[in-house]
Amino acid sequence: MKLHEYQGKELLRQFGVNVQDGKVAYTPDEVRTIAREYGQAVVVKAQVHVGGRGKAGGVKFSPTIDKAFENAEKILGMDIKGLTVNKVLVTKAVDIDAGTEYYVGMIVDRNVQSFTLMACAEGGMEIEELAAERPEAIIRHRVDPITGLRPYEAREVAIRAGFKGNLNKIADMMVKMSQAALARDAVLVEINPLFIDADGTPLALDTKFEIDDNAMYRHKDLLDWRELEAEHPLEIEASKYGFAYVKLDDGNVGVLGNGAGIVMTSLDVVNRAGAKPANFLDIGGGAKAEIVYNAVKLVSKDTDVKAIFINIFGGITRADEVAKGVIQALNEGILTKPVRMRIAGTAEEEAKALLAEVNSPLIQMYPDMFQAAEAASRDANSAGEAK
Amino acid sequence: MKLHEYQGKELLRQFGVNVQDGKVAYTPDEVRTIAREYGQAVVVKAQVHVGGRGKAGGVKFSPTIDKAFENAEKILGMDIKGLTVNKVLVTKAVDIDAGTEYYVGMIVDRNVQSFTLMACAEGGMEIEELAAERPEAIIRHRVDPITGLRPYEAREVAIRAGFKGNLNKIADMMVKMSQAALARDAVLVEINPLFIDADGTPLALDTKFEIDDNAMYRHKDLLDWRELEAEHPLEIEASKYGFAYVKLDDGNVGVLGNGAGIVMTSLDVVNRAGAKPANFLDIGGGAKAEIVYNAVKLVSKDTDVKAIFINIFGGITRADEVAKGVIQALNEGILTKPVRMRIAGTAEEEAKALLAEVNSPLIQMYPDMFQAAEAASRDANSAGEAK
Amino acid sequence: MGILVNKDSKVIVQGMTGREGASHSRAMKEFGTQVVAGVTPGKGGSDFEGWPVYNSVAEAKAAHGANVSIIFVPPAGAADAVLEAAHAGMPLIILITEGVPTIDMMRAVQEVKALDAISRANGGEGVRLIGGNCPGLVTSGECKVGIMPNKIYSEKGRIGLISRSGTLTYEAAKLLSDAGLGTSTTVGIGGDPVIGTTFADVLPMFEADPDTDAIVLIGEIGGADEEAAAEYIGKHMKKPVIAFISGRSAPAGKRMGHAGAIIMGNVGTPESKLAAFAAVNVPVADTMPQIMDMVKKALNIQN
Amino acid sequence: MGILVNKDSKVIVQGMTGREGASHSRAMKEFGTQVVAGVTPGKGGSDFEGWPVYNSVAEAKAAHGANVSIIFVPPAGAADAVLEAAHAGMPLIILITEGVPTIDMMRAVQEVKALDAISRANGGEGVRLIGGNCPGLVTSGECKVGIMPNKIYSEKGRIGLISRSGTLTYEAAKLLSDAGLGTSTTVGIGGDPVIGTTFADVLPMFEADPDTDAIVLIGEIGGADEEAAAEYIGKHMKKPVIAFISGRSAPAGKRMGHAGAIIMGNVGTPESKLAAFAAVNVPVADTMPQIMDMVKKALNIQN
Repeated sequence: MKLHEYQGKELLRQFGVNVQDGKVAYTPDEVRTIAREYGQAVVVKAQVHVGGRGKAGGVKFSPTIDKAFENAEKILGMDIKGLTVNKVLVTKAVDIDAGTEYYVGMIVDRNVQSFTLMACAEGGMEIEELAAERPEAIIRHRVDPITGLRPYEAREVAIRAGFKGNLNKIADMMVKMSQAALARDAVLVEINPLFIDADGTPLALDTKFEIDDNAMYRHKDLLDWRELEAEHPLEIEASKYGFAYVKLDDGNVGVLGNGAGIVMTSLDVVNRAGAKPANFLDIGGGAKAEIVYNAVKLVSKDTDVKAIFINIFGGITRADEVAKGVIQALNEGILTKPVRMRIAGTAEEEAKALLAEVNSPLIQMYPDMFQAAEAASRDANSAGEAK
Repeated sequence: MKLHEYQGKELLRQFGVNVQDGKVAYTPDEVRTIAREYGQAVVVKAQVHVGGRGKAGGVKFSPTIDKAFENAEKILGMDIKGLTVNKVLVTKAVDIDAGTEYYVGMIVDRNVQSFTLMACAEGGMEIEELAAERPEAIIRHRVDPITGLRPYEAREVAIRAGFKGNLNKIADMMVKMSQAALARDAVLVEINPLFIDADGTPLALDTKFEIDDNAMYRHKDLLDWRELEAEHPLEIEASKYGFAYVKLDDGNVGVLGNGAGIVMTSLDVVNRAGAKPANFLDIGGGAKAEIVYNAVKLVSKDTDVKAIFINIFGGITRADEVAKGVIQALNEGILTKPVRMRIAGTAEEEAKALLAEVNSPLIQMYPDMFQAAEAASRDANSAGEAK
Repeated sequence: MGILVNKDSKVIVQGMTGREGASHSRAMKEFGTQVVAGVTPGKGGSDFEGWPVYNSVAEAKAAHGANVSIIFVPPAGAADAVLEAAHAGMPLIILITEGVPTIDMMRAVQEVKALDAISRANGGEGVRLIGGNCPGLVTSGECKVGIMPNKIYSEKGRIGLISRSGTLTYEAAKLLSDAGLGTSTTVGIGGDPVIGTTFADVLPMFEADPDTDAIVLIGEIGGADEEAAAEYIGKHMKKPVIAFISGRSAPAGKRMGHAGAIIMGNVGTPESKLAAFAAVNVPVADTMPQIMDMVKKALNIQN
Repeated sequence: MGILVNKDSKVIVQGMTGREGASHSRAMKEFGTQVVAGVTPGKGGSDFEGWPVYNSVAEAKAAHGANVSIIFVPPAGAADAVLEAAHAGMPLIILITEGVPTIDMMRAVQEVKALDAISRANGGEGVRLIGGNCPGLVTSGECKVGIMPNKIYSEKGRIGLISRSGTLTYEAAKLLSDAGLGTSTTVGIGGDPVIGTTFADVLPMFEADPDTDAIVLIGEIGGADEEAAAEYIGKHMKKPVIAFISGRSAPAGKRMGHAGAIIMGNVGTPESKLAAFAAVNVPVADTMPQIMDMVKKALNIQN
């Protein structure tokens, strides 16, 4: 679960990290009130779950109260990468020239089977860009997942990264960030920029914070922060069914299968057949007819989808249950797009018999995944041309 | 820092331990209100920092509201081992026959250099008694101080101890108790009795909770719970000076020295000389005249003290500073009891010269600790006889 | 023989009395696996379909001399179940559970590795965790400790199979079987970012196994386990290895079902994995059927 | 030679620039100890009375080949300072600080012991922590890494001294010196309940030291370290050991200055300690001067 900047800051503040003052506002009037209260220059920052807000004009320095109001009017309601801005964070502006900007972050790193702490003297840049351009500028340190980051380690990292300022305060902040990350099951925490003022005191100006979805059961107090409207509507619906579903851009073939690996490979096969997958949908192992029915219903709702490719390798999953689910969707009039299926394994013959009974051109079985994918791709592409 | 039952229960509750409902009251009227609110039999329990409240009549089952009021009148104001009861905990009474009482606790155990979890199927008894009488009934398990107690360990301990009930719930409770202990720097946590009802659900009926004084700096939120009036007045005063001071019963010789070991040995030497030490007072290393002055002032206030034995082995501590402090006390009229000193080491000659100048029979230096202790003991014992 | 498990393996099931644990205990028994007991805290002393159930792994292990444990415990208790088995001295632990919090896995994996090192330093057989979020492992025709379909593993073959994906493993095993090659041992290492055993851990076992002639490695996008495997192969492997990478058309930044299947920045891309295998002359199949051709070619088997 | 430290020991001081650190750095230098550098995070690169100051132990160790670190860091950072030194591979770490939270010490001691085991398993020299809340250690006439008065340790002798108490150690050392016996090495193990090194850890070093003829052990009430020492002596020691126990008249349940000096229930009583020493024929002195007589008797030295 991705958190907004203001939410991430709140969590860090709870663990004692020195975070820049700020308040959330939903209207330009509220922004004006906050700016007046602060009585100094502020920054108005769009709170949306996408990167690159700044470049898109979603972050604006506001030297006066009127300017803050004006900027809030521009930013609120703005569309950034398909998401509408409906709230902003108003923070006290900091005189960047009176200090230095750095980067610190902690991510789940499968290569070390733990967290990696990253620190870089070049703050403000996206870490991915930096990693691509000047990887040697980023100091990396494995954090022990049992003990967490210790002060002496934080000091060593700060020294190696070339941070200037009060070494103990900086290390203390990194330790507190690590404590927040471990206690809140973060998969990613970034403080970027980390501002260190002329006195050497660190201050978190912006943050990213993402929590492990598998661990949300122990962070029930944060469930209110989940914003379903920020996700694709079909992803929200899929999560209700418990499907692993990802909407993919520019696709025309709906893809579903049983198991992440087989679905990933199904995407590849559709690509190879000249069409584009419109989604990833794993119905899981041992799915019954109703689950298949729900999956077909979900994929059918996607207007990008012109044909559906179902790829099942039956072990626990029975082919006849898959067939039943698809037939139910057909009977209920939900299924209006061609379904091209490959269902190998258990109860394959029963499935064939059921489909033969229905005998609809919309549902067709193929002996292997390539033929099924090719048929679905052909159907999808010709439906596109027909438009 | 020792916590009251209700405070310990509050901490355990914060970590999710199922704790018996209860409220604190300072007057019999408040007790009546709580009993009425609960609308059932209650137990009125004295909240004082001593063991054996029950035997002393400080814990009373109260089947009716009137009985609760009556018991509160008896208990509030009661003296238990020298401490006045000024508050009680009123808890919902539990039908003990409808379940079983057990013991669980966690203590700092130097022999395993960590915490030891203790569990025993015989609840309600003092663990010290049990440890003396039937040590084999207590199951002991070292808790890793880094990871804390894990559920599987808690289950193993519960099984070995012969706990009957819902194994997972019992283990979960033990894990939560361990989390509270580690997070709150406990040196001792006990849940005794731990009541397990007919459904197998555990409930903490009584608790002991003691926090490491060295770690209080990270539990500032609990400082309000420190009750100075519950300690000996001289111990409170000593803590202001930063002295390690312990008031001892039935003593007549005030003892002070530099270092815990030398003071402990000084107590032994006084004992051997036929008197009784009235206190333990460590002035620490490198003490200046003012510290010695404060120490002498403190010990002089103790009416039990008839003579003072000062035992200094000077390394960092200068003998002349010790002499100066004692002389200051004499000059200010604070010192009215004989001081018998042994000050070996640095600046011994200067100290002798200072004392020769003062030439008071109240202050005498001796070449070794035995002679000084014997003189102090003789003075103290004869002062007692003279009375 | 194969690797890790064989007909002599004695298996306990942690979470046997749950829905998944029960059905797979039956399926393993049908396969021929020696399932000796179950563990369900609170149900110790009871009988489950003829199996004795214990409150703890230690009790079950002591009573039956078990040397493998398979875990079907729900996510919140899964890492604890792993630690219980590891501290009880179980040499091989298979964690099937999907959805375990990543930090729990980090801690469990680190602790299991520390216990493994201590055990080996003291001359013990070590402790190995496979998974989580994995289908388990099977030595064809001998012993299945996992959730894969029995049918495709009934006959012994001579190809070792390692995979991050469950269903693709079955697919590959079926194709190998249909092609007359068959599998020696199949190890599903799991789709999570933090797992107990990686490709590079399993490869040396296959290299040393006299019943394995070649290895099929089924990787996917995300992480750098394939790159680490390629490096190991280049340095240490004499037996042929054939690779397959799924998710080659997945976009960056999107998690493809498996928690670990995500391209983050320039880490985990198919390009990197293909390049790593190319550098050590490991052929990478574009489609699964191609795998069979490549295996046959590597082993000089005529079609 | 003595044990643990000698004239070749190179010592760094963690917390050199603080009040205590500074004064004891000077005193150690006066004693003749090779104090090579200081460590104070944030003051790296500066000079303190001629000593170079570093931000980290790793830097100081690398620059000077230091093999001992003494810590004067305040309680809240003391355990972290221990871990820093231990992870930097410092073989001997002396923690002087009093008042460190017990849980911090539990964690640090456990981790140091794990690092020690790993180091030794890999052929390294291990990692040893002495203290906290201890006066340090000194090999008479050679090297002091502690806070004891210099004067009483200027001349070499042949009696090893181990103690839980600071001042009693000085007292004993003075008496040994005055009696013409003198000390080889003196080790103050500290008065806290959780410490890095116990009596039983030090005894075998003295047993192996050719410059030590007998050992004086100064215990006190609380815990069971004296009992453990007695057991070790009974099983393994050939050299005579003379014991002394302070706090014999202290009441139960009261903490006598040292965090560890407390009789809890039936644990830590003087009776138990006296009985343990009696069982292995270790004489226990009633007063400190008696110690000298007992040592002389054990070594057949005429008064």
